[in-house]
Amino acid sequence: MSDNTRILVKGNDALAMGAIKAGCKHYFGYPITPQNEVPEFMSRELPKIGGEFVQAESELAAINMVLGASAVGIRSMTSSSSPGISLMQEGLSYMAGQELPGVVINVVRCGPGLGGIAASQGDYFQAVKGGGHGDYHLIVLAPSSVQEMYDHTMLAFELSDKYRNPAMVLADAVLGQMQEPIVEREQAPEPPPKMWALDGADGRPARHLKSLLLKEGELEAHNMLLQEKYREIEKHEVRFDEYRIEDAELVVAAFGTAARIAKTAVGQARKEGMKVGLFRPVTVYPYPKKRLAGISERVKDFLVVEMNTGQMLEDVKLNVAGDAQVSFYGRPGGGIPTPNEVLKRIRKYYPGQAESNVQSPLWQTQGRQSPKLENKRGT
Amino acid sequence: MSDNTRILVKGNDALAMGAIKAGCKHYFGYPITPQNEVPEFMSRELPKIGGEFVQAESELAAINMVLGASAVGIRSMTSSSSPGISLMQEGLSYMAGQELPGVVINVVRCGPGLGGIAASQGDYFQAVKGGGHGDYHLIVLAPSSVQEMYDHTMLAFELSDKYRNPAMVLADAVLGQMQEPIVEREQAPEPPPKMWALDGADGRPARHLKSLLLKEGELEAHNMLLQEKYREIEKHEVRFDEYRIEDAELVVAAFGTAARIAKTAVGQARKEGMKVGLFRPVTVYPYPKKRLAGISERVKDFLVVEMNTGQMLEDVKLNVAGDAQVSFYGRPGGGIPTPNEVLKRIRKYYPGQAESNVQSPLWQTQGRQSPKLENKRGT
Amino acid sequence: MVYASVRESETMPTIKIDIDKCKGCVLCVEVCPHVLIKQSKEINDQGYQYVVLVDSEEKCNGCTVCAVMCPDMCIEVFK
Amino acid sequence: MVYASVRESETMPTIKIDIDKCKGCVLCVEVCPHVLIKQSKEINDQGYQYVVLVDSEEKCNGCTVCAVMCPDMCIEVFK
Amino acid sequence: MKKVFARPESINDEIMHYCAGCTHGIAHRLVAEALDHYGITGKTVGVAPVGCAVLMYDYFECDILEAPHGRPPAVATGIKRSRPDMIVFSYQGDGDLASIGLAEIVHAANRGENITVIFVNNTVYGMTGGQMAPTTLLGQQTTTSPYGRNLNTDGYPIRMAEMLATLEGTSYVTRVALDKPANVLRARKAVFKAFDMQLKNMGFSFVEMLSTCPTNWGMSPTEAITRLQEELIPYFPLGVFKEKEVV
Amino acid sequence: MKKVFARPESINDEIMHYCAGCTHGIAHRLVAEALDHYGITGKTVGVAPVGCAVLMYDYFECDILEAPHGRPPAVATGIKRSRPDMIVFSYQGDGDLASIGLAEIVHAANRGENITVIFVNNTVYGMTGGQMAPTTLLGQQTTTSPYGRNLNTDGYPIRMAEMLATLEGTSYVTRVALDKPANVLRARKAVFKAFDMQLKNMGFSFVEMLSTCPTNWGMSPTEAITRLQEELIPYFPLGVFKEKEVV
Amino acid sequence: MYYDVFISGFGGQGILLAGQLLAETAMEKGLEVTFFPSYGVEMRGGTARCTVVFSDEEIGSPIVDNPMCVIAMNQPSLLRFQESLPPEGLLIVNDSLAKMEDVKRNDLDVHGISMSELAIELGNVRLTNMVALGAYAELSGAITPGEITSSLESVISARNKSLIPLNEKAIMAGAEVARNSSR
Amino acid sequence: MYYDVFISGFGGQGILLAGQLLAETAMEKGLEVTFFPSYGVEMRGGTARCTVVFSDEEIGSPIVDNPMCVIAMNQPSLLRFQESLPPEGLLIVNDSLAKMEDVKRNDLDVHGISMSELAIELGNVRLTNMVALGAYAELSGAITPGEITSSLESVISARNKSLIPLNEKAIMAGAEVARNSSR
Ligand SMILES: Cc1ncc(C[n+]2csc(CCOP(=O)(O)OP(=O)(O)O)c2C)c(N)n1
Ligand SMILES: Cc1ncc(C[n+]2csc(CCOP(=O)(O)OP(=O)(O)O)c2C)c(N)n1
Ligand code: SF4
Ligand code: SF4
Ligand code: SF4
Ligand code: SF4
Ligand code: SF4
Ligand code: SF4
Ligand SMILES: [Mg+2]
Ligand SMILES: [Mg+2]
Repeated sequence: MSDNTRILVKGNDALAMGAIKAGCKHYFGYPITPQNEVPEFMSRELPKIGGEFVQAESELAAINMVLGASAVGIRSMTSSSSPGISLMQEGLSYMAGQELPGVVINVVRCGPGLGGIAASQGDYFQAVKGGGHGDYHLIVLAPSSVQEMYDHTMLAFELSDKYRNPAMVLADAVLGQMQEPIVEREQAPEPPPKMWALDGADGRPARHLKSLLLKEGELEAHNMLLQEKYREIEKHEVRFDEYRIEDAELVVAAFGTAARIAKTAVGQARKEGMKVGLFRPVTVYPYPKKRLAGISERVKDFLVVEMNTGQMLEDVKLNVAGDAQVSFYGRPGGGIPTPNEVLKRIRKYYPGQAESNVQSPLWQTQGRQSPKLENKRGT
Repeated sequence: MSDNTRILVKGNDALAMGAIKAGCKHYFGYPITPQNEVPEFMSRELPKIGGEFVQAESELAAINMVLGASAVGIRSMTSSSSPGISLMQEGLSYMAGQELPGVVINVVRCGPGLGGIAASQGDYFQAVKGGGHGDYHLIVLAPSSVQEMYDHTMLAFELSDKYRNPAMVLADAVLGQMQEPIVEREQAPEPPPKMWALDGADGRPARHLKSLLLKEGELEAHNMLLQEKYREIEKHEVRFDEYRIEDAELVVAAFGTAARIAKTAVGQARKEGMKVGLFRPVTVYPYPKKRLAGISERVKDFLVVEMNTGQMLEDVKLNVAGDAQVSFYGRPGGGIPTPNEVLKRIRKYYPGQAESNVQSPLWQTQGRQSPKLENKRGT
Repeated sequence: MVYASVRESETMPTIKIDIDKCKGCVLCVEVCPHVLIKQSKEINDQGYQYVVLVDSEEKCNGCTVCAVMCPDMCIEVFK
Repeated sequence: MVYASVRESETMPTIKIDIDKCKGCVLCVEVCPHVLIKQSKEINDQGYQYVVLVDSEEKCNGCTVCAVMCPDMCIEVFK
Repeated sequence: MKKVFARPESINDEIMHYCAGCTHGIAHRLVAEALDHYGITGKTVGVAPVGCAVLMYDYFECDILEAPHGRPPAVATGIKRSRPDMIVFSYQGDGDLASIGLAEIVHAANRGENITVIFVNNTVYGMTGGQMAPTTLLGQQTTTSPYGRNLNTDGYPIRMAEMLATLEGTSYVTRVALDKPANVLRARKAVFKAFDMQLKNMGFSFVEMLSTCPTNWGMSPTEAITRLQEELIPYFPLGVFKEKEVV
Repeated sequence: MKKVFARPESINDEIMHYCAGCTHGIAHRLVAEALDHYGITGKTVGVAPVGCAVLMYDYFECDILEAPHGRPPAVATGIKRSRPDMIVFSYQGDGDLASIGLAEIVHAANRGENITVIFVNNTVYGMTGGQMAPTTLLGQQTTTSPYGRNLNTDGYPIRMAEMLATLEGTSYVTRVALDKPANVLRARKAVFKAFDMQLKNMGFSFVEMLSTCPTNWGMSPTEAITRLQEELIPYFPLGVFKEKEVV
Repeated sequence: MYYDVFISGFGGQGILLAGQLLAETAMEKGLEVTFFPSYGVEMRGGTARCTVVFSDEEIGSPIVDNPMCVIAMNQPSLLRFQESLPPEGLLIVNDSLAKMEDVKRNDLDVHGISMSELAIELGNVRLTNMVALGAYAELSGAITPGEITSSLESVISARNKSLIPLNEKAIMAGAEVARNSSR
Repeated sequence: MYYDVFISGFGGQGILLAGQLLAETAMEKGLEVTFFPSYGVEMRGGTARCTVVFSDEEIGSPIVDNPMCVIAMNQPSLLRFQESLPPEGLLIVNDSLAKMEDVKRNDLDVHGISMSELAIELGNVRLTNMVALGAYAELSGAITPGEITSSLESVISARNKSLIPLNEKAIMAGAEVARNSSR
């Protein structure tokens, strides 16, 4: 198979294929829609390559199995969707505290609660601000194509090992269920030996991996080290994507599926002569703070588009210049903004432009208020 | 007992006393330090007043017992500390989605992971940005005295019922373990009948309480209604506290225990002639956005003090005017900033002032970098 | 509700089948001691080939076992 | 390590008690068939009244039951 | 001529979303018949699982509460402890009860909570599309045991009724099957008994129902019934495993 | 003269943090003796619970991993599945294993994971200061059962060994006591056997150890031993509940 | 070039397979393509829908609010989605199951094709989806029927390989009928 | 007025009870007060410490980095906490258990009192904490020994009520000895 052979793959399958290409032979997970293809793929494929698929009794068990495998130096992963990810928060905090790598995939569905199985970006805060307790960060990648579902999973393993920190791929039900052509990658090289792993104390002093630090000042010092690590990650691992931003007067900021939708809208706006660009964070932790700040020195108008009620919005506001104006368009609970809806918001910046004849978003047709468009920052 | 009789009470006991005064007769919880006094108190006292104490098998079970009790219209609560609260995230998201009241107390300890049992404010993000999945909010109160541990617990029940939303008291190990004189309150009035409660379908159509909404657009509409409710809460329930802010040139912003520590520092600074004030959010959700924005129209320097690596910091930055400068002093992992440490940071704004002879904070004596003082916003 | 195969007889045991609710699973068909229930060729609004009682000889004894097995509670029995 | 009550004898069974580690729980005292272990009046650095072997008659038979019961692994047995 | 069999009053007139021939419908009816029989519909709260039965609130005439996946026993505990005058039942699938919710069911049972648990064991995760359950039989192919359940990697099908019967806290533990009229009638009796125990404050009652999932078993409803009889019953024997005497 | 009894090599020379007379120390020693005996210290990973034994990594000469409260069996599963050549044991208290971690222990047992579980049952939450455990005896006063454990509100003390023995997946299940030399020696044998089973790939082995918590029982160490004998053993009978034949 | 199409019908009509085949064809032609399935509320049976977008440029949104073409395979789909088409949009209706009199818009390019009947004539009602694809190829000009048939191998599972000729026939038949169809 | 004091020793010396009694006394005097216990790393035994702050104004921090007074009930406490005192700070040392020659600072107001011995003389070593409190009252002037004794009832549990006179005696004895003490 040449590298150029494109194959049509479902996002969830791409995740699993990417994991295997990253050298992951151990998967622990519990079924939940809309990501069941991942455990199903793994249960089919891992036995063929001498790996192990364990259907855990719960997501709680699954994340702890990953914790165990990781501690003995083995690349492993779990995947789930929103409610299941909520159940992993304690485990994720432990892994971060113990500095254990491991990959967790969240194919986000709509909430809160049981909610529904449609796509959403409602778990952004949970992923990037820490849904678990204590001061820690996951490395969080936000794919926006099936190819990225594959690539980001590989990258997640790499970064996770590099920084000894759990990494999350923050996808959504659209990305999980859609199919696109992808190109398969080369098998990832074996990670360098893990000098911290609990691989048996033969010929060396016993090791332990723990997050409990009781001596006075010890835990504070450990936290400081973690923070230093996060600063390193912020320095080296920021990734983002831009589209027609050079001369833009208005920048749309969006991640994942919302970014793709926004891209179509931006393309259309350009055709109509509006100078609009798209800024897409690829890593949502580390967040592309500097680049956003840089853009905002020139561009003063931002429109954040999300499949939620405004979560990444806060990171945009936090990082643009004080005089930039940030507005928001989002649909929560499984509503997916359409390109036309986004275009309509873009047009607001160009009062000369005619209103399009697009359908109103749901909350308007239902006579509800939109989530109030946030006023410009600081006023 | 007259209302003026002060009694010396431990913070955790005050929580429990406040709960009972709020009419809570049903407690479900699982032991964890540093809040064990709460279940211990409840196991002793509830049987005396015809209530029920159930030691749940886990925090997961505990929050779901609260969910059940709440659904049938009964005021109930649970309490825990950081790792245990992480385990409740799924349940909290369900309760928010189902619009169920219920009170959860987090006597925060230091993390991440097992961490330690000393005080911390490392769970701020989890509490206010939503540690669970989906777009929702808890009402979050941040007491800073034993009296407030008592009062806020009562208030949490009131607000929780009023808005049909789970409410959290975000305390910490210092507040839980310290003793102060408090004044007991009158027994809270019975809450008005809950017309939504599952109290038996006798003589009315069957009711159900759920968060699963599968019809097209239904979940989005429900989310919009939730957001409207949150706007209501933000309009009516913001609470904050101020100290010598009238003519301040520098405002220290802090909540909970950190606010008390900062208050001593501010008092001292005033004695030394520095015009410093203290802004203390009492509700951290809803956050006192407007007031902070208002202050920042005049005051351009803010110092945020937290027992973490900078969490409420983001809410301060998000809400002050674009030209305000926000810096940060915090200690994570159980480190507690001392008044002198805070004073030292205050003095930085007054280059004329002599350095104090206070001990350095831990991360300096250990030769580590401080969490970098955040630059002024937007530059 | 549209019931199929309601017999005129008022004295002999019989059953009524709610053909709108029927999903054509034929669990009832299998258990009727007299094999009186048959799947029709027609489909209902749900898209299922519902079942009907074919009991011209009035063999139904109202034993209820068809109703006992019906997961969709489509069958009423009269006796 | 400071051991108490190490007997000179090299031929008779005996025990060594690590009095630094001893917590004075007296579980060993209770089980010695010859009641040879006694709690001392002294306390060690941990603050515990440690135990010592009092076996002037060389009754210790090296049966090890004291060591088997010691939660803190303070006792070595020689035989 | 009298109506001798009709839709129970405790179930409304909605068309249920279950697949054709799925015995969840029978289980629903039996519960509803018990509510009718004891006249307790108006003071009952049912706790719905996450699983195919998640939508049961669309059908029952009693109040119904949705619980997070696996947590119905904890939710039911919260209800019963705060409203002991109400009748509380949970209705759970094998993924819900025997996998993710294992701790909750065992502890509710062990505490002897005065609730009734209806456990629908169809040896598969119905709602999520046919993954392996803790009760999946050895050799059974599912979407996550594509080569058949393997005891070395997946362990053994778990027998919940037997396990719960060993706990002191349980009062009534039985396993029934929804495969043929006689067994359905036995199941009906078991469900009645289970509610009766609760009404008499006898404590925890548990009815495991062997059930079918034609869709995810890849079978017609009648083939599924045959599988239930030929494969499930031999591994999951029917019977009463525990019954405390009413005092 | 030979040293016939000494500190095992698999334990270092630290003073342990356990209270005076706490039998956790004996349990530690027995595990260490097994590691010594089979010469497996260098390829063993122990999984520490949250409980008084959380600090066990300070003492053992083998690698030790801290698990979240109750999750050691899941963590151990993750380890053993990815490194089947290593020896894996978990060491858990009764709060950890029988309360919050119940689902994890039952499922690891049911899957027949090839691991060894040491279960230290002291009928109380030691580390957090003496709250009620699932194994607390009826009538026993703890800080959260101040009027004594009441079967109506708190349920029954749970017998883990008996429950796990009913699962097909378990290979060796036994209960021992750390109350007197003879029983400690039996316990030692049980621990050896449990590791031996793992070495022979026989699957899940489980040793429940009745243990004391003088501090939270409010007793002297010797009084605690007496309580163990007079109150615990009658309710938690000693013995082997399951032992698969080595094939 | 840029094309998008929305295919809608009920479960069992092979909607998703049709979409996937179209996507595969586009990919093999060297185009960019996205295929997005969406399910109705019902867990089983019920509605089945998908969106296929293909283009010689990178594709933004896989979700389209105003598709260039709607293939309505049954009556509910017709009722629900004709509104989403832009003026001049292409509406292909399976008039075996949908009523042409319910086409309410008159600014569209509408084609009624008796897909189910044709499929039954060809020997199997399950060929309806192939008939639809053939018609789409013919009417949209986005792709040729021959390009579709040559991608069949990649989509049809091994054990059904023998059915390929029949599927080819159905595609060609759909194209044929479409050529002569109009409102 | 504002006073704060840091009491430190090992578990079993009644440190927390002493702090609580002081807090209770201050409260009964109508003052604002905070009492904050802190434990060492050890779960059992080990160190015991607490901070009591009382004032006629609202109290900010319950935690104090440079307390006005340190009561060092044992040697480790002396070594560890003398540094935290500000110049002129009051250091009260239980010289039964701590060595006065280890007092390294000479800018403090230091008082060595043989608290444990005195307690044993009074009949029970567990009275050490009361002796310490008496000394503190006398030396700090923050509160009178009599005020402390009158709060004993609120702190001593019912079944120990009979011990109140003895405790009173110890407080008074501590005050008495302190009156005549100095470095
Ligand atoms: C926390 C969480 N994990 C997983 C899921 C996904 N999920 C929904 S139902 C189900 C299992 C259903 O199987 P079962 O309980 O046997 O019920 P059945 O559908 O077979 O009746 C799962 C895993 C979920 N909703 N929440
Ligand atoms: C999620 C979580 N919940 C609760 C705790 C608090 N906790 C620590 S140890 C423990 C129980 C200890 O009891 P046990 O397992 O019996 O061990 P022992 O100390 O008696 O040996 C508890 C509840 C925790 N650390 N994490
Ligand atoms: S009632 Fe009996 S005899 Fe009549 S149709 Fe039903 S099964 Fe047949
Ligand atoms: S059992 Fe019920 S649903 Fe099934 S075919 Fe008979 S009547 Fe129809
Ligand atoms: S070895 Fe036996 S005889 Fe010797 S001291 Fe120990 S218990 Fe006593
Ligand atoms: S058993 Fe061990 S710790 Fe206890 S008294 Fe004897 S030697 Fe000391
Ligand atoms: S999927 Fe299975 S369990 Fe669910 S409704 Fe269909 S047949 Fe029943
Ligand atoms: S608290 Fe109990 S279990 Fe813990 S070390 Fe002390 S005696 Fe042992
Ligand atoms: Mg099932
Ligand atoms: Mg215990």
